[in-house]
Amino acid sequence: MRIICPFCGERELGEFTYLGDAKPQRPAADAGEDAVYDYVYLRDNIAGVISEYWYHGGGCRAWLKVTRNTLTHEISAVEPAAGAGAAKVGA
Amino acid sequence: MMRGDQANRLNNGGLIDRTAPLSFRFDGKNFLGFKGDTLASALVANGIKLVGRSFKYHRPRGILTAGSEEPNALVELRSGARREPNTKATTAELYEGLEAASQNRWPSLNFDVMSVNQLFAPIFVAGFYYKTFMWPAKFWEAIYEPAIRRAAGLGRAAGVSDPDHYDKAWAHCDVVIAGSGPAGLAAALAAGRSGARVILCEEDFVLGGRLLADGGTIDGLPAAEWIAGAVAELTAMPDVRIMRRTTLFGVYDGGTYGAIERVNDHLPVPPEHQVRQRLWRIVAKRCVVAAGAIERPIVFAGNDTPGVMMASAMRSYINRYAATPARRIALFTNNEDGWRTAETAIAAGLQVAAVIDARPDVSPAHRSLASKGGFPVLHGSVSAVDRGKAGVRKISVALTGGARAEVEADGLAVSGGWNPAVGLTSYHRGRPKWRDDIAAFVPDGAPPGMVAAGAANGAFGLGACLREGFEAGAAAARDAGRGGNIGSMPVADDEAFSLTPLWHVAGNGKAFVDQQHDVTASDVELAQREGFQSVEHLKRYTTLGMATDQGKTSNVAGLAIMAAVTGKSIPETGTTIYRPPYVPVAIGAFAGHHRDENFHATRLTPSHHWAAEQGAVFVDTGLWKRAQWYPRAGEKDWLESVTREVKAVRSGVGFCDVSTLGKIDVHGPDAGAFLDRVYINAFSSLAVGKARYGLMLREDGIVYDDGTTSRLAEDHYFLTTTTAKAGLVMQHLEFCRQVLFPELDVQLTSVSDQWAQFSIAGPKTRDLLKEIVDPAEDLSNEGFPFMGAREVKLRGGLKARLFRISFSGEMAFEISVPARYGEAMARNLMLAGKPFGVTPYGTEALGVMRIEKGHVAGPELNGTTTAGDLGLGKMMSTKKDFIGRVMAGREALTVPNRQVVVGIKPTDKARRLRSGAHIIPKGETPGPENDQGYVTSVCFSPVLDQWIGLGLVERGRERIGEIVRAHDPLRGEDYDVEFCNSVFYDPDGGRQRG
Amino acid sequence: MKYSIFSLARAALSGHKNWKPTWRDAAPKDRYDVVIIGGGGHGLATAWFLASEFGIRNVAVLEKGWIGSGNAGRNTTIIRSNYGLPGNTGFYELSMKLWETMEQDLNYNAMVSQRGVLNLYHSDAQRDAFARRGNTMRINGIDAELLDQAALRKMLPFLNFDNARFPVQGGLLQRRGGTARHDAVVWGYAHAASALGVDIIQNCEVTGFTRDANGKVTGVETSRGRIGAGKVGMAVAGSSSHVAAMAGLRLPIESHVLQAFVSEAIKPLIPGVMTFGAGHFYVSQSDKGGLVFGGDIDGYNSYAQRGNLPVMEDVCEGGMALIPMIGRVRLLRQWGGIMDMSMDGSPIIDKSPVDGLYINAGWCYGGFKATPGSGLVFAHLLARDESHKEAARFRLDRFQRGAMIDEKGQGAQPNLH
Amino acid sequence: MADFSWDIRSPLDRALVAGPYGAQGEAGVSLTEIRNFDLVQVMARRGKAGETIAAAKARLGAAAPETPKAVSIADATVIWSGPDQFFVLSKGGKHSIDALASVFAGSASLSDQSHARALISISGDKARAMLAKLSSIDLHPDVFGVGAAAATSMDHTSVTLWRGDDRNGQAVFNLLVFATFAESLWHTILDSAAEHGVTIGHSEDLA
Repeated sequence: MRIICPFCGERELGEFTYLGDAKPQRPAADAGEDAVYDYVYLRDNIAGVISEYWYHGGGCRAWLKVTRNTLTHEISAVEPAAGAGAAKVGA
Repeated sequence: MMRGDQANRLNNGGLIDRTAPLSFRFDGKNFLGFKGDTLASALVANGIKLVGRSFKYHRPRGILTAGSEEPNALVELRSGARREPNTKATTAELYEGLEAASQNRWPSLNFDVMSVNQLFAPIFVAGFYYKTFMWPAKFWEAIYEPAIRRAAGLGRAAGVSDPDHYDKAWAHCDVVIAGSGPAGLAAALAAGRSGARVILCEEDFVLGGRLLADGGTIDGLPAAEWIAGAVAELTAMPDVRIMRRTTLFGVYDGGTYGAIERVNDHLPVPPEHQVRQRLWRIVAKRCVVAAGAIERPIVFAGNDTPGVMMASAMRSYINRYAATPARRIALFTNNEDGWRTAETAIAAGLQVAAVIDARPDVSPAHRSLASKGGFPVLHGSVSAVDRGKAGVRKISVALTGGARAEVEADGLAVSGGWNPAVGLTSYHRGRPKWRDDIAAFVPDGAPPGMVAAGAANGAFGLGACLREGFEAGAAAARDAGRGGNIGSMPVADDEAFSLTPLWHVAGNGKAFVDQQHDVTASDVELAQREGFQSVEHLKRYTTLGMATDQGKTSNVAGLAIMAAVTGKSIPETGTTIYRPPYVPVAIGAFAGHHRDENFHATRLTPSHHWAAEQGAVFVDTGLWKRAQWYPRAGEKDWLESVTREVKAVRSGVGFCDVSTLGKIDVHGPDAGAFLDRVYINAFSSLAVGKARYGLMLREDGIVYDDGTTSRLAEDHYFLTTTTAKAGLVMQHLEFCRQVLFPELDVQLTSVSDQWAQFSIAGPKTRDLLKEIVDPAEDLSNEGFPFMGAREVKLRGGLKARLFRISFSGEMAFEISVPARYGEAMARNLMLAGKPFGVTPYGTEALGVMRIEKGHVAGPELNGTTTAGDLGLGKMMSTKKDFIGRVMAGREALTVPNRQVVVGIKPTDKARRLRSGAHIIPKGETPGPENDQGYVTSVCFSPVLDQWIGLGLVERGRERIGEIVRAHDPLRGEDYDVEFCNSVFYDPDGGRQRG
Repeated sequence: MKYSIFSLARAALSGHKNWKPTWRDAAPKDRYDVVIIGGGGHGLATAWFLASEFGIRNVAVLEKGWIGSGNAGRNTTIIRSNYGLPGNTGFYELSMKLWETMEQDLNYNAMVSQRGVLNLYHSDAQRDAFARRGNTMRINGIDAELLDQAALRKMLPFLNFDNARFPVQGGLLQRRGGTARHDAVVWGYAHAASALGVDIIQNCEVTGFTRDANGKVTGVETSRGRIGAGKVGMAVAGSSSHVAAMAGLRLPIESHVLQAFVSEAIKPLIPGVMTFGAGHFYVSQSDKGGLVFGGDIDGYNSYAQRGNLPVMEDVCEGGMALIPMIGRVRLLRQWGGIMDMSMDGSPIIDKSPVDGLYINAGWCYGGFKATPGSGLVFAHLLARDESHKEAARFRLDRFQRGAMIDEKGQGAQPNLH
Repeated sequence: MADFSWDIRSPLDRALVAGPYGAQGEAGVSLTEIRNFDLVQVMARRGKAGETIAAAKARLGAAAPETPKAVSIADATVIWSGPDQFFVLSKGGKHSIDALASVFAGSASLSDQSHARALISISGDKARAMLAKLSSIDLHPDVFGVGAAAATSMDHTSVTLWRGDDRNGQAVFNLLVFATFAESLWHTILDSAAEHGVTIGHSEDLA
């Protein structure tokens, strides 16, 4: 697998570390135990296109949101996590 | 007309260098061959027909093919530590001094005791083991299985460490091409001319593919001349790389291709500084598979007799190697192409005994060839082969219409048609599709970026191969964005094509489908009878196609026979899943440089070489080498050294390189707020110039890591992690920063390698430090209190960071200097500490002192413990949210009977306590219901003069003073221990604050 | 049809023309007491135990492809019961005991070979963790031995003791561990279950559940029509989330690829099963002579059933680091299976929140060794509606309660288990 | 009072043996360790990318690269190291962290990495062939030209690689590696280069 890092360009798998499904969102502090349980443990785990977190730890250290098909491994989009490249956001 | 010592070598022709004779040994006998030979061709030239024994029945076998699809001619190549079992003689390039031995026979190839197995063949049918050897149960491991194991297997591995080197490399291109036959060369020409970066991989040591054996006319030139021209043109292109002896074996995601280059396998040993083989990962925008096709056998009784050979292989030996597998050849074909072997034989001056053609008609041209050559054309099929001492002797033919005939011959060429090499195109679980017109499977799609061309795509004519290859090469280059002028396409005529499918000729005697695994046509029928009708069941039940040739010559025939007995069509029956690698690849090549001490990288601390000079014993901690202890002359064991080091620290002063701790700079206006969210305790409230112990949880509420973090400036914290988790914590913090809390203005950098950090501990620490630190710095309790942290100036002006933190429980500081001063720091600490008896100490003494102080470390932070389990529950802030807060509150993580950290010491002070011993209440019989915990960490405490430890024990903290059993059946021990406060030493902490 | 050397000899006289199918290839009936989705080892074993232990014979096993086409036919055939945490320890030992009598129970030779499973250690910390685990095993009545380097040098002189990056210091040995012929396990259970009346229905893919007004599952929709069921059990490693989703459930599971490799067949070289403690590599040698080996999962969610190159390299690096004599042995085949990785690395065997649907899932890469035990406890759950005592901790709600069974201590990060 | 000497040692001090190595004859690979440099990591703060770049330009006279590039100016090289980040590599303290602190005050966070890395310069006919064994990135001159930079990995270790100005018509690759990995990676580099013949040296001067 090769991932096109939006900062570095196309790189091989060994430079990246996988985290998992990017769909679950960390609940707010007051969301309660069920919401956090859902966030931490439950997964759609679909066979098809999912959005997921990868870390370019062997390169620029950006966290990336990768859109990938779990059946074919085809990657259709890669975008930086919200806080990667944050110096360019409006202050 | 034959050459003396190579009786079956033609005097002329072939791509061998007759000026370069090479001597070699096979089964202890000396032979001669020529440069340009394979081992197989040299054996053919020397009249050797019997080269191996089969897997199950130990039947004598010869050479069937001339390529990497060979099932039979497997040898042990080389000797000693370089012995390579199961090497295909058909691809082993001959070199001076080559040694090879036949395998799977004892005592000799001609007389093999195990061939007695053939007598039991009526019982040794497919799946026979599943039906027997069940009783008595114990006999399987003791008797049956060892016997089966000894009989199975093929060659013998060397049994000693591989002395050769391997490496791995990356290559990048627009177009990678597998195969350099007409399609591959045409593809390379088109792509290369267009300006593309091209890699052309050829598994053979000569370019040309089938052209080398079958010739032809291309652009009006003889094939050899055309190849030479094409290769010259390609070689002149700077961005075209031709890789001979290189097999493209697999396709992986993202256009990455695996290839194995046999860099020096054609030499007796690799030259100095060179590798034997190199693994290539080729990253290509496009791939053209021009890997050709494999001629397939026809299954008939006796088809495994030495002397039966694929028709195309026979042409290869005669034309390419000028070696004659037989003198009087019969040909059994069901297609037009097979006839080329008759033409070749006649041209080489050999006799053709007969052509047995399964088709109803034979072309007039071939009829006239037969009458000119004076041999009969028999319409029918081979039904049996009569074997003499030297292999094929007489062939029985069942003629169309029912009559029988016999043909005397010493070689039988067989052609059942061709199967495109669909491996590479199918490795992403693609299934090839059936084409009735050629009665073969062809690729049906391919992994992204890949296309098959030529014979690999079912285009068997020479003209079609060139056309498909050229067009595929041009299209691949275009897709890769290259638009140069591709010039004119090479042109040749297409041969006539005519084939009548024939897979299996019914007859008496064993008819082999998978020759290497001894799977017969009746085994396939038996599998069907027993319900193993799916092709995958067939494969697994009979082992069809699972041998070292990966079924290249057997799979399609096997499923065709299955289709026939189930009454289904071949496409309905389907194929098994194709799996890489395309050819077997040495495990050493996949490992490359990463073996022995280079298995993983090594990290060295800044004072490593100094410690080595001191005679330190090093321990592997992750990738680090750390000084474990510093033995002194006369010390009898590690314990004596470690005890001395601990005593020296506790009574005087010692130092230890702790640079392996992860060190992270946390910068930015929101650094404090950020740390509040990742630690369970607060850091925004930490004053500048202060350090604090922090604990972080995973989101599931379990403890992740701990360490001290210091605030060096309003917007700058210096965070430390454990050695083990340094990289993971950095990744976790970056996740928090970039994904979870992007609104915070925080910057993170690892400074682990920037700082050499030393712990200096013991009551005389301050005395020592005063020698090192600039006298203007106030190190008094008031000027630098416990948990203080700030930059200081050293004598001579160097700036350092000083932290008053203690892992040992003694008065202690940690001092950091830029890493290139690390070695000087160690020397200077020795120098400055000399008056105080300074003692360097290693990780063992560090560990002893942390256990004496009851500090938790790796064995307690084991990924299942909570802050409460570690006795740190009170640190959890209730005023803020932090990672892991909610899940940490779950029922089972907060119940009172959890296993928690407690101190443990044997009641017998002379007893050694061991980690991993379990805790059982007194008077109970050990069992799962009363297994209450275990000992996590132990040490010999010089202070207490006994072994002590920490444990995770049910309700441990409530049970101080209770005596229980430490149960250690693994080591045959069981003794009484007492629970005690986990802080064994200076529980009030007066020493570290003093 | 009783299998033995005598039946073989008799059959040989008639040219093996009289063998009957190993199992009946059944067509679906309208209704069964129990329908099991998944014709792998676990599903077939469950059916056999339902029929043989619990007297429930009106059972169908539905398989979307051919039986054994999932992970039962794609694993490295290791059996062992060397687990360290309550829940796992007792269950895997139950399974191990069933392995020990399987062939006689089923009248089918699955080549269960107790050649030993050895986990190597390379540091004091690893030794201590193994001591903890080994003692747990012993306390549970399971065999375990802690060996030091000297013992290993005698037993396995070919390991890289002297030139290694992470020298082998010792190992934890379970002599009763070993291997079994994976396909034969499937065929053996099919053979025996079929003989007791279980319908084994191949090429029958479940496409949905039928539910009554109360939401109770009453059967399944399949590619071969609707099939009614008193209860439905799913044992569909690699498709657990997919099948559960048909009933509206989300599971604490991610699917990942685990690769395995086999070398060319060679004469006996490696005696038992061993795992490298300083890298991702484990190996055994099959009766046919191939080295069967593997390592870590590829590390990202996948249903692609094929492996990547970096992990293949990583595994071979581990192999060469541990056993440098295998350098010239050739890797013959590489394949990938889909592992349903649970959030704590341990399985789930429980009633689902949907009435009538029972779950057997989340085996990570440890499902093969569990086959007989899983069959027995799942049959128990289906037959009695309560957990078998050795499966009492494999509850689905354990994640909500915080009662994880996390042998590796990696938390809710499936690719690290 | 003890007489201290604060002598500096490069992390390759022991491992590097100047002279020829590997195959005999014309060396295909030249390896030079560059010692004693200042290396400052500049990380722009949230929303301050523009200010940071402007500050760098004002100080160094060159815009800091926002894509994987290395920019050489008279007395320093500015090397992209990640989103919103770059290194300033220099000699002699002129652009040390103390010197740069005020330049980026308020716009960027600085981290001193001078001692955290070793710097190796690689050139020679076979430099690319050797690097192909270590680096997974494409170093073809059309792809990785003069001034190209990459934050990447070699031997599973993070490195910063950039192509400096050609020397004697040959490409020069500069490699920053973590100090504690340096000796290990050095041996791997030597193993990779040995077949081509190597000439080894060290220098105090930035290339």
